Amino acid sequence: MVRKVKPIWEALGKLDRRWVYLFVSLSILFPLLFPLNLPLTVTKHVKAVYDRIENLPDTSAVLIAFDFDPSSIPECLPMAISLCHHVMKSGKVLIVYTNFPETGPIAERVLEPLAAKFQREYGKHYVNLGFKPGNDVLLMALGSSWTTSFPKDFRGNSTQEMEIFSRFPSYRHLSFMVDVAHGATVDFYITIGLAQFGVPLAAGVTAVSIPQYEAFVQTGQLVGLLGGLKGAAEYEKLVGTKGKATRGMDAQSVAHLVIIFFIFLGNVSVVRNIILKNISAMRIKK
Amino acid sequence: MLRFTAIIICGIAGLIILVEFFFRIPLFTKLQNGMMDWVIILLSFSYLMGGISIFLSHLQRIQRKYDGWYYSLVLVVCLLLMVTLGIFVDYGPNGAFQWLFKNVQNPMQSTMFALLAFYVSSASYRAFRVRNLHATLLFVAAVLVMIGKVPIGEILWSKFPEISQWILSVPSLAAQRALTIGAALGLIATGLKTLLGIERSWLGK
Amino acid sequence: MIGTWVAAFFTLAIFSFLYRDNPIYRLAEHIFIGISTGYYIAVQWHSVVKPNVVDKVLLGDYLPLIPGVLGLLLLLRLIPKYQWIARYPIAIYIGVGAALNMIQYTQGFLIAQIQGTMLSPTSINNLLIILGTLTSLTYFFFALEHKHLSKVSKIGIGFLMLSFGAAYGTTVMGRLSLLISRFDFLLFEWLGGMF
Amino acid sequence: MKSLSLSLFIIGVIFCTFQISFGNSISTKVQIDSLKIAVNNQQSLPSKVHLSKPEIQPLFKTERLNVFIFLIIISALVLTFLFLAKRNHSLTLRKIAGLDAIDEAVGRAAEMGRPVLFVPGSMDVDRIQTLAGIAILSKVGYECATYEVDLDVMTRFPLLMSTSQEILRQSYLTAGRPDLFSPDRVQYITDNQFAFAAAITGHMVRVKTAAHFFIGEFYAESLVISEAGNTTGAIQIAGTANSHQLPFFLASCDYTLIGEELFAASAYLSREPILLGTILGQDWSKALFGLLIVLGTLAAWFGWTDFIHWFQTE
Repeated sequence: MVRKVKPIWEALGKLDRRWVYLFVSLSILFPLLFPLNLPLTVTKHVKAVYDRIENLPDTSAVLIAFDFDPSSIPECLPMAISLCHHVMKSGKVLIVYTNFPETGPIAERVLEPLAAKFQREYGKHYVNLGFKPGNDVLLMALGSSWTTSFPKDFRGNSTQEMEIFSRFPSYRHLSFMVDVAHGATVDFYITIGLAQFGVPLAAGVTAVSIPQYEAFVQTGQLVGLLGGLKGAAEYEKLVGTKGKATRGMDAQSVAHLVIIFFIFLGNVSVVRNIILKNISAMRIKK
Repeated sequence: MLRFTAIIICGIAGLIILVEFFFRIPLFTKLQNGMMDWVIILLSFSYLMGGISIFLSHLQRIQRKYDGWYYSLVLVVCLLLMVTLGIFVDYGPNGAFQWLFKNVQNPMQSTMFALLAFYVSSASYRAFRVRNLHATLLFVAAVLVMIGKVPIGEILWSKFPEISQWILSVPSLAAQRALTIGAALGLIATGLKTLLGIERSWLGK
Repeated sequence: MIGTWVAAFFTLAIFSFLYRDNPIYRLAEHIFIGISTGYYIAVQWHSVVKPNVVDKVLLGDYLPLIPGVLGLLLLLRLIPKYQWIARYPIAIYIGVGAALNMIQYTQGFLIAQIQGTMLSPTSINNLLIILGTLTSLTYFFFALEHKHLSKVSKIGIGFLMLSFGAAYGTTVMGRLSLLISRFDFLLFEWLGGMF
Repeated sequence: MKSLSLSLFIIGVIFCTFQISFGNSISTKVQIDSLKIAVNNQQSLPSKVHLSKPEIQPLFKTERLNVFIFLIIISALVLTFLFLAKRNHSLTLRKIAGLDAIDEAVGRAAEMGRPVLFVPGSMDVDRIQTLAGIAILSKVGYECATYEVDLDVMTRFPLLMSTSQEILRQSYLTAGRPDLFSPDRVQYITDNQFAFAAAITGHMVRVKTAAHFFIGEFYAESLVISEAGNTTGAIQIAGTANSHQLPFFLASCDYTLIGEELFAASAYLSREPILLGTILGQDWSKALFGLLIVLGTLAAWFGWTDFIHWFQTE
């Protein structure tokens, strides 16, 4: 005879969803107001990207592609900021463009303060080409030259006379690139940028895409991989800035614990039923 | 007959790319570079067409007084405002166009996906049931990856980050690789059928 | 400051959907679609139509006129009577897209991924990767009804479940980061800005 | 005749515009000497060096030979099975486990005497996954007709609504119960993503539907629908090829068609030759790749590296 399941276990599995919303919100608000500053260790995928940029010769050009839209700003923007910070600080030439219509102005707001901080001259040390549609077709066109596809940069001045494009006339002349992306744009930087033009790359992706691009790190097609807010926080730590990603990590930790607690809570009644059934089944067998 | 011409053009355009990829013929390289610039312009016009079709469909709702047509009126007014501001008035960084983009479009686009965090959390609690072996594997991998990907996980037990990374770079990698191969095959087959005119859904009615 | 207040209003308007679907949410939703569609049209004009076509033609280079005219033909798709003309410009970029897909995914995805799985099965991890890839592939094999194949694909589904579990974990992580940044905005930029 | 001449004219116009824009290259002599394959100095171009004109380059880019062969094999497999599928209609796939789950779900709904809800994805008819969803809708319609269960369909686009109505009318007819079919049970709700999800959850709770089918192309709203559906206790069958949504369907649904299983199920049902041929062609390509992986593993074990090197992309 199966013992009647006490209502408390049943009730725990049937809480109203607004309780969950409340607990998750609290689990985020408290760490934001009272930071815990939990220590963060840097993983090898992120360190590989940092080392590759650090050891590039000073005369090399690096492309940081801002391939994300406002819905992925929280995860991708801190990555883009710390990557541009690192490229400018270590004296390499920085080229920026985006495959997303919304991200031209966002890139501009990132580059301005950094350029002032490291005294980088626009058109000579860094340039923001803004948005152009075409994705893989655009990259194919960039393989032959930057200036035909981007006659004007984001600010509207012509790219023909810029010193950057006389030193690095096409995508093939890049030494390295990082695609900070919220979706599938990484694919064509691998299949065209690397396979056809030979430019090695790494990717900074939203957490959602981590499992998918892990396979490309194993084959060596991606030099490294920054994953989600944690990847951004790790790179901020390597570069030595304390940006939004680091601030968000405490809240991320507590929120994860709360969600895991709820997953277990939801399954308590289920697991109890299974155990009870097994016990009663064994008793009947005896 | 005219449909047949469109299919021929589609085939020729694809053929140029394929021939240029495998053979060093300067003519085809020139043709390909020219075509790439053309396609960028055509794609831009196709996005314009998408925006205009949204404008026309909501305009129609206003004329036909569908229920909630006043919402469409608000939409049409906002759309025209942004287009006139962007193209004719001031596209610069501190103009009204960028102000509206920064303070209206950005926050809403981010918040819409932030909503999902609430739904993910309530789904984790109410729907994530360990019904069978498959759901158990799903449960174990989800919890281990989540605990390993945050600093607090490392404090609880130093092995958590390693386990989480192991799951991502061995079992999950193998399954993702099979999915990637499957997806790649699907795209190659669809590309082949499109160039040969077997796949015609893009032609429309 | 007004900007932050406007942004905060629209953020809360979208969050109000959590309670239930309400007129404020619908209004905010339609304002969002109107503003973003208008934004995309203006950006397409400034990023492609103006620099790559209009400016070049004004400078006397008439070559981009051809794709420009083909682009205008594309817009005829909106008029049902002349819809058929739009097929020709569409044919060009559909053909280019199809061919590019075939090359890219064969070289970068198929060959590279297969070669990446050719590992010597000496270490446990390599063995698991090879085994996992092969068994997961058999799960997606529909051609033959084969007795022991179904046992192999049972192992494959195990690997797939672990992979989707990992994807579930990373998705929760990603969505939470979005929520954290919205709360960060509301707390520090909006409310913080007031104190 | 008129259309023939018109189409030739159009091809002519486009071809000569190409010629005008790139005129100078066509008139120059195609480099005949590059046709003479240079046997020895097969020097592959380091990408860093600017494209200085090396001497004779072989016409065929030999470093891309493996891509060429892969493409030829895959195309050959897909085209032969397309041809076979068109010719004899006995060609078929193995039984898809998901389809038994559909019968069981509709049966359960019949026992409980509650209606069934079907959502053919949140995209329009021009998407492949939506077409697969509709093929499965016709089977569900057939089952509902035989079990005499009410079937509600909710769509996000008017075109998809009318297509679903036609499909259901047909499947009720083949089940011999055209009287049971009522077109107004197939509704077009709204084209807004989250409002569509909210309307579906409202319907599930209000009407207390016993079985839910979410089969087609879903995005972020999949989570909202499947979570709410799960809590009503209904049996849920899902199917999509978007891998980002699969974790949620797997967590909250009783059975999920994963990725290509969705297309295989719709091909199994609709017997449509093009879809069937493509899937079979892809299957045998996968079998070949599996074999290559096994051979490559053995090669790696015994150190025969130039087999692996042959697959090296540039």
